[in-house]
Amino acid sequence: SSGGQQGDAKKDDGGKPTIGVAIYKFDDTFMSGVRSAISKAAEGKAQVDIVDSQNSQPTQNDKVDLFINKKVKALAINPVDRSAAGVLIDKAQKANIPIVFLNREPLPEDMKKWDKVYYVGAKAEQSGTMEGQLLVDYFKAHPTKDGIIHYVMIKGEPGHQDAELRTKYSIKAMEDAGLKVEKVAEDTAMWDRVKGQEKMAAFLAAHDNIDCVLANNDDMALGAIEALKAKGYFQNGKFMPVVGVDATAPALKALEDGTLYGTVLNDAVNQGKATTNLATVLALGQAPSKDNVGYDITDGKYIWIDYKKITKDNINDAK
Amino acid sequence: MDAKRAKDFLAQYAIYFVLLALIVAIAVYNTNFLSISTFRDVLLQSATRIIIALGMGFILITGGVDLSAGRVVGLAAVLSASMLQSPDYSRLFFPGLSPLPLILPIIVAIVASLMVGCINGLVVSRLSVPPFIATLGTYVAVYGANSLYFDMKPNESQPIGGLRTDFTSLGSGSIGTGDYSLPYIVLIAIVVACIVWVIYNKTKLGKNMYAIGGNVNAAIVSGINVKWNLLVIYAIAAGLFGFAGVLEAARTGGATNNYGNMYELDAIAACVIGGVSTAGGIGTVPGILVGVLILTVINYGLTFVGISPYWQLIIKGSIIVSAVAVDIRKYISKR
Amino acid sequence: MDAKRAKDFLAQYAIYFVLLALIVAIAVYNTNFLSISTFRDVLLQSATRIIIALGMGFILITGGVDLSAGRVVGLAAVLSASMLQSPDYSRLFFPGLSPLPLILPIIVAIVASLMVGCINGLVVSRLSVPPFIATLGTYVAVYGANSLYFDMKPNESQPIGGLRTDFTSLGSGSIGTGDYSLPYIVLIAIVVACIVWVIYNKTKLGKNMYAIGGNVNAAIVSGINVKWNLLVIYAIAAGLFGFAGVLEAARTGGATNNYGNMYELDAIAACVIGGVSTAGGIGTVPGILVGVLILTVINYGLTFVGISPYWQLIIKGSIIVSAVAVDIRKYISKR
Amino acid sequence: MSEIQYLLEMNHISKEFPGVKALDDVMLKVRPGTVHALMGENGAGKSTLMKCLFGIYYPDAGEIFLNGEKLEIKNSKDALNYGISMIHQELHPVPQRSVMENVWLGRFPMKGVGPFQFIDHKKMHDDTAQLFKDLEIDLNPHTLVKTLSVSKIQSIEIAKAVSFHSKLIVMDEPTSSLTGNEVEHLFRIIRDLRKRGVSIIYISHKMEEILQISDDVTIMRDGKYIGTWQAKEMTTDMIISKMVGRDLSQRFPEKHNIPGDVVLKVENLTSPNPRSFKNVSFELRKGEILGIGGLVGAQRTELIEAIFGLRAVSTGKFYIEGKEVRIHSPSDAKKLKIALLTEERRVTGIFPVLPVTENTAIASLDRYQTPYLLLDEKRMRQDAIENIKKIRVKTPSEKELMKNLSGGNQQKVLIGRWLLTEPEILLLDEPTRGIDVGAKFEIYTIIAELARQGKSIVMISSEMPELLGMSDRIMVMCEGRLTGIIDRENATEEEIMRHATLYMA
Ligand SMILES: Nc1ncnc2c1ncn2[C@@H]1O[C@H](COP(=O)(O)OP(=O)(O)OP(=O)(O)O)[C@@H](O)[C@H]1O
Ligand SMILES: Nc1ncnc2c1ncn2[C@@H]1O[C@H](COP(=O)(O)OP(=O)(O)OP(=O)(O)O)[C@@H](O)[C@H]1O
Ligand SMILES: OC[C@H]1O[C@@H](O)[C@H](O)[C@@H](O)[C@H]1O
Ligand SMILES: [Mg+2]
Ligand SMILES: [Mg+2]
Repeated sequence: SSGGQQGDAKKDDGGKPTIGVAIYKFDDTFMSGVRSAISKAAEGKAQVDIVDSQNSQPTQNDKVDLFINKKVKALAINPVDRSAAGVLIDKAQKANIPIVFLNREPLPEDMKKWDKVYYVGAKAEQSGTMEGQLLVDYFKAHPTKDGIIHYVMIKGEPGHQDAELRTKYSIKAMEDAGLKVEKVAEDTAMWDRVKGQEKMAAFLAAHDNIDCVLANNDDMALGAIEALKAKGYFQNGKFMPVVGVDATAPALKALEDGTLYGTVLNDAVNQGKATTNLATVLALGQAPSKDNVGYDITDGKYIWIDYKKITKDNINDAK
Repeated sequence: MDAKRAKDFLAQYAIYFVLLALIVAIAVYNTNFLSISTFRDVLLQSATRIIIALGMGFILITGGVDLSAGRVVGLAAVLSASMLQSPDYSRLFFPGLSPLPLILPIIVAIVASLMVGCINGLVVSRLSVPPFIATLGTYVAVYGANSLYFDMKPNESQPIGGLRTDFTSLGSGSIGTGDYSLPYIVLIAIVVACIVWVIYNKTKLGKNMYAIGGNVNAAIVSGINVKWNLLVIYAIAAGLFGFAGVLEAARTGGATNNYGNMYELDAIAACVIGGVSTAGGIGTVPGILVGVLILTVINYGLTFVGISPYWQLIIKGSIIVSAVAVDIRKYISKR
Repeated sequence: MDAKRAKDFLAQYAIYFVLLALIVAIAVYNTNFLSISTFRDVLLQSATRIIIALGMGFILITGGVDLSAGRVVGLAAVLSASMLQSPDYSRLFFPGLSPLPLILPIIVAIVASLMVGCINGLVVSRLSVPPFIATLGTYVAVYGANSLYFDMKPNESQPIGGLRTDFTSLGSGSIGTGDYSLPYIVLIAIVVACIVWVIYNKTKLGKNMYAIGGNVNAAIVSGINVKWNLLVIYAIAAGLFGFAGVLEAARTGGATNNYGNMYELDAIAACVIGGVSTAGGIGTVPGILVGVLILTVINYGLTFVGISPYWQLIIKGSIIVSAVAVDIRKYISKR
Repeated sequence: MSEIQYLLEMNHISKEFPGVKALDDVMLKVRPGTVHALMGENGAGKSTLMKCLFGIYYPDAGEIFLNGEKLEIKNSKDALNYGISMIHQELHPVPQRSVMENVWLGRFPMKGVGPFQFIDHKKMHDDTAQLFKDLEIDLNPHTLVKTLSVSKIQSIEIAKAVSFHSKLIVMDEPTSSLTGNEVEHLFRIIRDLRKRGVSIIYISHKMEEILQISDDVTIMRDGKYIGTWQAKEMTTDMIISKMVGRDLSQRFPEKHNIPGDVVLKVENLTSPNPRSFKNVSFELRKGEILGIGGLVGAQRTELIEAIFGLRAVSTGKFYIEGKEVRIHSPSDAKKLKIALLTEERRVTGIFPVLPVTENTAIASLDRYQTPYLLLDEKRMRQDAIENIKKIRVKTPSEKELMKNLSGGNQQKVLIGRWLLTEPEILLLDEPTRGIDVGAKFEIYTIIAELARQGKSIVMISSEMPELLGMSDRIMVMCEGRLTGIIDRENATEEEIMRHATLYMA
């Protein structure tokens, strides 16, 4: 299992520093990838204690209190809400434990609160932008009859920062590229494949002018594809571009099958590895640099791991 | 007098009129709604929910509740999907596993579900733990166990995909073609509903279930083996949840440990909307079916007319409450 | 005879022994557990839950249930946070709003919660809708309304942060310093528990609450205004949920529409573990407190000893069930 | 009687509950083909003994023999299999289900082949119809039980118990909700069963019934066995003195009340339900005891529940001391100093999971309000304790949960509850149902004393002696209509019955 190491936490396992890692939600597909990368990267270097914040910021605060009580040497936090970083930083500062945020970027003013605060991750906006660009490529090659692109948007959990930013920036990217877009329908499918399928079925029944589908993640995109298949798409030359984010295994399969048009790789392996490297260095009381961490550090605080557009053509980049 | 009879009739079948009213309201908004394909979609989206709600019905009628329902759905979905991937898929749960006969993984999934149901039943009947807590325990623990399985190497919590087409066609295939086709899973749901109707109404188990929920002391002093009946009922219910989980995997062509999350809430809601009493002793199969359909029509219809998600929630909440408020009139004793 | 008395005593206070046993078990595993700071953490993490569970207790004792609890927590958290940001924060919910007196937004949040409670109470008591459905309706609708608010321009569903320090210190400040300090919110929870204890035991409302849950028909005949009492009880409970929501925002220094999600489940579980009967009429404040503490100790302890999250779930599920199975012995009527 | 072969022998049975020794070395020997009365005050342990026999409780000590064979009774099913059936004191129907399902619960007739066994509804219906015909019960097997009156439910329980074709039938207060005719009917059934060699254990607080129907009498007191006698050797007074442990020379107290001015006037009261009461008008005087007689279904309960604001009325007026008043809810009624002791204590009376104190005080909480809105619990407890003493409630303490009290003692607590509200008008619906003779006398004394103090009492009763012994006037109803008000001087059983059946075919 890639969960926390079992056994007695008070021992420092041959001098290896303990890092307290709080993931925002354990069963998130993408973060599962990150946490296995964290565990893998920690082997022989550090002892990571990975806990689940159950998608609840208060719970995460509780877990951080617990880590501080257990006197871990560094914290790696994947915040549930990025706005809550401020309070977490205060806690860490009070206990003088360096803190690395990952995957969800705190606001700049919070990052500036203390010098032992770092961030590893991608810009959520970027995933949206790339998703939009995938469709730009498609519609540049296959313009619609009236020149307007009628899209449906399948959103993740409302209020979720990835959901909101992907929704906003994917459309922005299309508009920025000079495409004329028009929303036919938008609804939430809660990141969920089953709901993605059901919402798409209703969209298809209500509207007959849909040109493309944007889903905030791959699971929902795959659900939408199932609904499209039921309406005869992806057979006999009937096609509809569907794009998602995450580049999960089933999504890559769908790319190969030619049902999913494109997705955006969220690089779990490098996010995990960079987090572990950085947190370990901090836990040992060293100053982080490209040499001891292995990644470029921007502004002395940020390690950026880029998203990547994935289509059938560069599928191997995601495997 | 005839006006009174008409009123009684209306009260008695209020919930059916609610369903009708909903459909009419949506159709007024968008006439496209009244089409064969909408009808088909609604049935399709109700199919697995019907199976789950019928299972929940068993338990509610005994006066209990099963919070673990959704987690059992997830367990069965993951178990069956993990063993039914096509061998050429790139990320196999069991690399090197040679293809199994379709039925085997399904049986494994359902047996695992039955076992969870037996645990629920034993804890409730033998240890006298209130059903809420007993099934909250399995809710938590089954999810944990399923996640451990799902997190095993080499899968490591990645969605299970690439399911075999013989399996997925169970979920997406249909008899006949085009709009006039009947999806297999709708057919399955109908068959399950018929069987459950027979159990509720024509078998000893069914009558005992009503008696236990209606007055458990009456059941005991009439010589009914309440413990045994509860065990069987919790097991059957969990079996239905498991079966629905298998169908969910087949229908969506994938599974994660999060499948089925919160389905119990929907199932309980459907039952109560359909006239099942959470106090036990009352409930019918047609009622449960209507309850599920009302929820599906609300969900589908609100998306169909394109109401924004947050407004959907507000409207959905109000409709559910009003539906029950209207329906409950028939029980309010005339004083 | 003395052995029998000892046994009765053990049975009567079983749940306290369960708590003790849990603490001992964890401490044996890791002696560091027994420290002032652990004790403080456990209290701190129980504080808001206690307030919510006590609110839920009101409703469970009347024989009802409130599924909307967690959503009310979220509503109050968002409302209060949105009006209590420091003006220099970069993403203000109300740009240009001049700082309000601390108490005002808190009052707004609690009044909004009370209103939700009144709706629940009215729907349950006047429309005779079963509490499960009535509060499922508000569960869904309140979340929708809260999300609409949260989604307003310019916030557009971004987490609300940058809360004023006079507000956050309410959540993170304490009396005294270092390990021997008492956090404000623990103090607040203790005060709330005392007040609620008085209401349960020393007021007419409290006695009526037990009577309504114990036998609603008898309560009516006894001249209790059941409708009014239910209304007040649902309102008070929601007020407590709202107050807890304000504290959650203060404690975490932020809020989103997802705050409080599923808290109702924890609250009901804590109550039932603490001996509250979901059938109504039975429950005590000390019981509820122990119920909350048991859940917190399980959560905290399992993470503390470093068990992996999924195993934690399996163990947690088993402990909850066992705790209640042990405790319930005292109610099982002797045969 | 030692050479007689007994059908049932219960030897040295003991049973203890926390704080109560419910049974202490009790004996019960029942001869075949006899009716064996089991007598004792409320809380003497009669029901507990029977529950031990029926597998609901396990005795702590003692042995049970049936036909000389030692029985191992683990649950009710075992008891039924041994040929023992029981009519329970606290009725046990499944309200939401039909009459026939209730009768055949646990042993439904089945049809089908192999593993495919289904309920045979037709047979169930026909068997029920036949059973009802044999027992002359007029009920549709398909009716839902929740729509039936207590007395109808009682007849279903009787029919059910009989239908097991048991060797031994326990009847725990089967007549507590039956009126004269139905009791006669039950006695016919019992005699018939006895003729067929069935033994009956018969528990009742209605003294008239005991010597009429029983062959043997076993008496218990405070959980102890007092003795067994042949009924023909006994008189009612002997039984009473053995039960109560002292002599009880009279059954009704002296009355010293003098009815005064009209307190309550009910005018033309009609229910919206066409089958319920119509056009009822009457007056109640200060210090008067007004009995209401009638057969079951006469709508007496509906009538007084309407007066208490529990039921809607379509027309009608209430006047208290000449002033018209509105009564729309029990709290309206309470404000007018009216109290109502309801008929079905389990449904509308007791709070089973609450202590005796709360059960006593619940209708008078305002009495205990202190400044600061808190309740004076000490006084509340004192009142509860005083009440326990005053009407001799048998309970380990005022903290005991109501559900652990014997049926009769629950009834006493409820009477205490309403006395505590210090009402001017008391509406009592079958106030002595399930109450032992000793306690009845005490309750009658209380009623008489209240009347003497100028309180007014309306008392529904299906026990003729009680009506005749206590009332100043007796109002008789039949099918929702008032058929006459008879003065004490002219009141006879025949006269009451004549009015009670006035509109019947
Ligand atoms: N489950 C129980 N728990 C505690 N005490 C009980 C329980 N059941 C009965 N008792 C007590 O045992 C005693 C005998 O009760 P029981 O019901 O047998 O009396 P009874 O003779 O049937 O009286 P009644 O004529 O009022 O029905 C009473 O004091 C009662 O309070
Ligand atoms: N038409 C009816 N439909 C349904 N239930 C009825 C009807 N009439 C009477 N009942 C039920 O039967 C019960 C007994 O009837 P009612 O109260 O009129 O008789 P009663 O004269 O009070 O007799 P008792 O003194 O035995 O209670 C009532 O509680 C009522 O619920
Ligand atoms: O919060 C859950 C979501 O998180 C996103 O980052 C991810 O892209 C989604 O697939 C979904 O898992
Ligand atoms: Mg008794
Ligand atoms: Mg009556």
